[in-house]
Amino acid sequence: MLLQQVINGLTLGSMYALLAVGFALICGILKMITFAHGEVFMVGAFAGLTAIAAFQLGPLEGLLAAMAVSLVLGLLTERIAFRPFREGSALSPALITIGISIILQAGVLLLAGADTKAFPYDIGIYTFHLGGIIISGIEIIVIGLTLLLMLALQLFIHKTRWGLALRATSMHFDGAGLMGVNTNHVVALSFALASALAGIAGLVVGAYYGAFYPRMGVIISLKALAAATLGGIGSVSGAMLGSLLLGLIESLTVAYISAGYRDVIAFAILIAVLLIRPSGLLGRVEEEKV
Amino acid sequence: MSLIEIRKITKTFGGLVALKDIDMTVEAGEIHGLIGPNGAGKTTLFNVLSGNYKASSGSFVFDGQEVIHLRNDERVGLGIVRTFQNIRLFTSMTVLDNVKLGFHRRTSANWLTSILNTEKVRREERFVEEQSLDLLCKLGLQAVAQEEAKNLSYGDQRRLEIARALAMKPRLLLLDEPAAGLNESEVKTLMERIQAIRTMGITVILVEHDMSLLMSVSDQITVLAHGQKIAEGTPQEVQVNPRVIAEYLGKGA
Amino acid sequence: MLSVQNLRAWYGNVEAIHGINLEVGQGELVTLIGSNGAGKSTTLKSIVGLMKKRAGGIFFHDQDISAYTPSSVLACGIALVPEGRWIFPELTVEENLKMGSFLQRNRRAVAITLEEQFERFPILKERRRQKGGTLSGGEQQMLAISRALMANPKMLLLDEPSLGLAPQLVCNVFSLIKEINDSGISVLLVEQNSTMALSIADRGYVLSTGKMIIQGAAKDLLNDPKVQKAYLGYNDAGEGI
Amino acid sequence: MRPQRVTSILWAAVIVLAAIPLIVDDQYIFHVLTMAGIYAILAISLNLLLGSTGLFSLGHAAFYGIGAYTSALLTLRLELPFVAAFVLSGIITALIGRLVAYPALRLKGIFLAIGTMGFNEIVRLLAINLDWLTGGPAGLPGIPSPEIFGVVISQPRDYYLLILVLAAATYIVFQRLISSRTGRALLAIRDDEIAARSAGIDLTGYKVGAFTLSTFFAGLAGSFFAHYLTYVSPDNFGLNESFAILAMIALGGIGNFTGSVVGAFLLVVIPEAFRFLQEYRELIYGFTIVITVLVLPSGVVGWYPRFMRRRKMAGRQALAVKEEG
Amino acid sequence: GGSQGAKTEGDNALYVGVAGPFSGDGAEYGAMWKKGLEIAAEEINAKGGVNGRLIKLIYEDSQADPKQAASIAQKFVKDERIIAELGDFSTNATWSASPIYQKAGLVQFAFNPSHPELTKHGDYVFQLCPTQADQAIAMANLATDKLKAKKVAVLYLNTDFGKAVKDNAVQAVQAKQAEVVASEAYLSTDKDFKAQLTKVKELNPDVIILGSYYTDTALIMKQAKDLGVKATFIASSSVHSPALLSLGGDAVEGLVTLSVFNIGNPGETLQHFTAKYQEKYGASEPDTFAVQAYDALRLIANAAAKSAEQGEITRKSVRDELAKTQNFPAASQDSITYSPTRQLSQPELFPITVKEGKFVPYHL
Ligand SMILES: Nc1ncnc2c1ncn2[C@@H]1O[C@H](COP(=O)(O)OP(=O)(O)OP(=O)(O)O)[C@@H](O)[C@H]1O
Ligand SMILES: Nc1ncnc2c1ncn2[C@@H]1O[C@H](COP(=O)(O)OP(=O)(O)OP(=O)(O)O)[C@@H](O)[C@H]1O
Ligand SMILES: [Mg+2]
Ligand SMILES: [Mg+2]
Repeated sequence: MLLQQVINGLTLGSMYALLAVGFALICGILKMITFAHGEVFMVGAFAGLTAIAAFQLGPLEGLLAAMAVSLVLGLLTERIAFRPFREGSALSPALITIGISIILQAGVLLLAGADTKAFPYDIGIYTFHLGGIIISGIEIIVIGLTLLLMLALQLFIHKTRWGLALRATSMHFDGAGLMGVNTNHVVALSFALASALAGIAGLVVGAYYGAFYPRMGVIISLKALAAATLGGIGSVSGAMLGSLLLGLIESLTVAYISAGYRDVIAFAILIAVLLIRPSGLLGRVEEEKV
Repeated sequence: MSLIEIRKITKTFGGLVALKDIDMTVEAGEIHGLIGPNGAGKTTLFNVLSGNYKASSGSFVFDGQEVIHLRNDERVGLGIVRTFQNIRLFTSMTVLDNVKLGFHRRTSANWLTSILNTEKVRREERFVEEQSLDLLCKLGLQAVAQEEAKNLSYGDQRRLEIARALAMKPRLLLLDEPAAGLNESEVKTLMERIQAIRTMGITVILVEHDMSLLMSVSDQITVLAHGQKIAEGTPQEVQVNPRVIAEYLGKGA
Repeated sequence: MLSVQNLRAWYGNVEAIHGINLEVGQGELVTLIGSNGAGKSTTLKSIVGLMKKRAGGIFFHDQDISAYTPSSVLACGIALVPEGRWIFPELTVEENLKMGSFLQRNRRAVAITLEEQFERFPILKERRRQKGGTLSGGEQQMLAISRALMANPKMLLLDEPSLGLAPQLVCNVFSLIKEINDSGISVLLVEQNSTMALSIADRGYVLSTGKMIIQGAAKDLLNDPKVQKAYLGYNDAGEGI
Repeated sequence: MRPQRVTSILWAAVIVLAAIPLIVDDQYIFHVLTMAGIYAILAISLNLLLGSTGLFSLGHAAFYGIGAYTSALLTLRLELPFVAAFVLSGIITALIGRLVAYPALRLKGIFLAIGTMGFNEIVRLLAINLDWLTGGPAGLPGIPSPEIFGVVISQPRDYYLLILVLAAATYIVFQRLISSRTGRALLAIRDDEIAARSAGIDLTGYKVGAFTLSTFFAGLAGSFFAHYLTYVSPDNFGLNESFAILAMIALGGIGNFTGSVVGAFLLVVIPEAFRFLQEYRELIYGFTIVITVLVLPSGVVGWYPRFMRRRKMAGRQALAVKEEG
Repeated sequence: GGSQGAKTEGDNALYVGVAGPFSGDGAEYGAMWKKGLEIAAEEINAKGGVNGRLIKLIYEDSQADPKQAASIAQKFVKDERIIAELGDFSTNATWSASPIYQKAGLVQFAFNPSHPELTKHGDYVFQLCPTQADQAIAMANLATDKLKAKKVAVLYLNTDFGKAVKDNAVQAVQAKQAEVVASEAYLSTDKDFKAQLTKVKELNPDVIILGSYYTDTALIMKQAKDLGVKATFIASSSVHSPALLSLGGDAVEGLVTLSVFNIGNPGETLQHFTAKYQEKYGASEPDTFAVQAYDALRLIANAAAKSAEQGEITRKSVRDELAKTQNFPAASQDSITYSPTRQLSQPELFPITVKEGKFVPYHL
């Protein structure tokens, strides 16, 4: 049972990870927070679903549609909520993104209706029995896809010119500009990456649970934000670590303590970690020079 | 017993040793110059003395009392006051409020009495207002009293910082490059001002790259380089010290 | 080559530079000195487009670059070694250097330039895998200069390269600057250590509270009592200003 | 604005508001105004943290909830009279706020925001799970109406007049505080912590104090809410509520208590006024937030003095030019 | 809005306020209400309304939020045209509004919640759903008596509804000497039940009782299928919805539930409603939420008609007549009679199961 719970936790954590790295990218570069990421995720999910259901596309084309729509939405969010406030307080973008998330939820509710929608493909067919543990096909897809995307992201960040620029920008915004990097493009790039991943996550999570509904992004994005913070906001590897940890904590809490206290314990651990390491597990601590 | 006894102060940042075993003694009423090349550790020493940084080790005895473990704000209560190399004003508050904040430790209104707005609080507030305006007049800032501090010119900001420091009724005043960015005539009035501050019975430690200013007002000078004390003495002694010339003043001296 | 005309710059509402003029010729080494807060860094930041609020003309090879972003200024061939170095602390030395040639898309060309830099600064080659933030001050300064050279600039702006360096390192840095200049790159050097700066420069400018007060050949400035009075100051301590 | 002018405007506003029952007798209007009054207290008290002290706290609804539950339990289980429960719930909430503040203040910026969000969720989930204490998900019904020295408050009009008094008192308390030595210290902390410390201000002491006072009033608002609806349940104190209070502050102007009152009023009244739009109401709510922050970054009230100041400055500059010429 | 509150000349319609979740977490259930209510209103009005007065509905979106439910209550109460209120969706939202309706003397017909004490706030509060006391005990008995379960697990939504299911079911199961091996809660926002199910599976129960809505149920059963859980699922009436079938696919095969309406032997009203529903909204079958909404409005109309017979239609007369309802032919129950506590006096529950993608009567 422990092993099965670990698998459950990893699956859950993988889904958090797809959103959490988005928070890491955005918060890492801009040191600001977005509350609309869950809705970018949700809109991506609906875009993918609509593409599949209305235009009879395959799941892969659906993923592309989800990615594309989320990406555009993410870039728009950056334009509206972040670019005008680059130098100001983090409060204004926080508020605008709260507003945007309300608008997107209400918009999708109006357009798609309130009822929960199923995923038209059945993907739960294969199940693997490994000595008492059962892993379903979709779990393998979820974990595999997440690993693949995370690997691609890591390669992009660590092996490409733009990845290097992205890291440099997150460390020293003006410094990167001085090196000839168009920092506006880097910010847009990180929003694009974050949002595309959110879109993929939207369709994958929707398909995994077989449920698409306007508020599907609310809780998962809150958890992903917690996971990104746990790992150290701004660190992509931290976000992944935090997500997997959070997934594990949740499923183990249910297994050995109580389902009712799952989120209480998850958040309590988050707060405890922050108190010991105020910048998260892999976050950087900077002392202010006077 | 001297007013200030600094013994074996060491401060490290990770691996970097910014200050190593600094000893320094300052007599009451003295103007004590502190010089050294960029990165010598002068500002770091100020940060340790004011309590902005925790010393890695060492002792700081102020008027017979060990203060090295006191917090920054507690030291202000004892009269240890500083200005900043990079001016730090309350930029979105008015000039007058900036000076009023200098009176923080000298007034006593608390949460409850502030809300009740008792007679005592009102009296105190009137006192602070009068004194602050008085200080602003003395420094020639009365005309801008209601401006936001961030709108002041550089020179005015420097003066405001000194006004705020004086409002704290210092016994020891740590001035970190107060002449930086001031023009010649401003430097001249600053010099007179520092001398006036001395006559108020305030002990001053002065960090300054403007040698004409420093040499003319200082009674004693300590020279730091690479986090260590390399010389001390009167201005005349220090100016001819070959090590100081090599490390700091340069061959032109 | 570089010509700055009536440059003004503001931080918020505070004017830091009140209209200055400055020229740097082809292959010249020019130094800009002045006391703390005089506006030297602000001048350099204005030239490369880092100042949000500025006015006046900046011409490079007769091209008006006064409205350019840092990125396009760099593309023109002007690189800045900023005050405070702006090392990317979590990037390795090699990655820091690669950031210097960000605008160069050709990987081969980057590799060649990188080798050149390693030849010039063997210590950086030794430390190529170390994180920039863990270098000592002197090493960081070398990294910053080297990173700027990675862009193959025609002109190098240096903001207090000797800051925080031990005296013997200061000498090294100055001879390095001379060497760079000798290799044909024009240099505009901002320094606190004016004696050293004037001794290697061709010409010099003295800036005071945002105004250009003196300019001339470096040798003349070095012996000009006015310069010493305005900036170095300590010689006439006895006279009392 | 000068303090005297603020006070006279305040009294004028209170008199006008207090006169409303003489003109209209509409329960629904009283109800909406009562809710606005509760939110005004919440927004003002959070504004002390967010606007005056610069602490990005996003868990205010948790304290509101703690106050509501405390008051409900004190009257239902211990059968304390309303006045005692009201004051005690403020004090107990403040004590909890104080306890939370010490660790929370180690966190900076968005980390504080996320930490307090986590706290908010924890409180809501505990309210759901601790059945024996909180009545679990069903909450606590049947809370008695307030009785103040023998007078029972049960009509919407009476509730309205009571909250009017409370909100006005809250406003006066915070307005007085902020123009005092204490308030100055808080503003200084917001501007520059290091400079504040170097001016002799005890950062931890003041921040914890701000948390204590802010949560005290959140607790009072919670208590009033509990006795007004006579029912508390966990749904009322989730993160959405914290976000709503935040939006009210932003709408009115960060750091501006008058703005908080206006913001609370607008964000309670606008959604009610747009009820006829049915499903489109949420859209309006979202757009209100986005557009206000974009167009009036310093809020509806903050905008006015700034605009005036700009005109004044322009005038002064014109004058200066004339003198030179 | 004064104009809305005033009686306008010429408009002598009867207004009924509806407060429910038309956005927010419960929006899909609110949408189902609307379908049932629209049909009821159309039908009544097609027959000339009540005593010549048309029925009109005023919808207000409460998001099932207690605070908003209270606002809406104040609004409805002062709107003198309104003769009765329908809603809210959750016990929380209902209770927060109950004192207001009670004090004003306006019927609060909370036809959806099933909390056993829902109507305790006063004689203007009415319920339509068989309470969880009734439902959960019936579920427990089904498990122990018919399915001969020895070990039972309970999985419930952590709201008053889910908790009532759990509390009553656990008691009833234990009363029958069977063992409750686990009772696990989840939140309304949860979508991942694997941890709970893994734990439950380990304990190997014969039956799993669910206190859930249909969306959660579909997800739970899909994940249970993935994990290879073999137990029979018994769920409360709220899952009786075609949406369960479309969301759950073949994972919900074999689910047993106790419906509030009789699909095996539908009465005349139910047949009629089903036909209308399919005509208006396409092929799918109505669900519990739509059926109960349909009944609720018809019950109000009936009470209004009865009061018209006696004299004037007032809020009080509607309450009194509604309380007197006897043997009213409804879609959910063949005949509805109110008990003194304004709850169904003898609710009937109909066991049904999912077979080959359809709800069919359940026979052992
Ligand atoms: N917070 C800090 N973290 C890391 N290093 C620091 C910190 N503060 C100071 N240092 C380092 O300590 C050394 C001494 O710095 P300090 O600011 O005391 O020099 P200084 O003598 O005041 O120089 P200047 O004349 O330029 O002001 C420098 O190498 C500096 O980089
Ligand atoms: N970011 C800033 N915000 C506001 N004012 C600034 C800022 N940076 C510099 N200043 C002010 O602008 C003026 C010029 O500063 P600048 O940094 O150009 O001087 P500098 O000559 O380079 O001095 P230093 O020798 O200390 O480097 C100073 O008065 C300084 O305080
Ligand atoms: Mg210094
Ligand atoms: Mg500089």
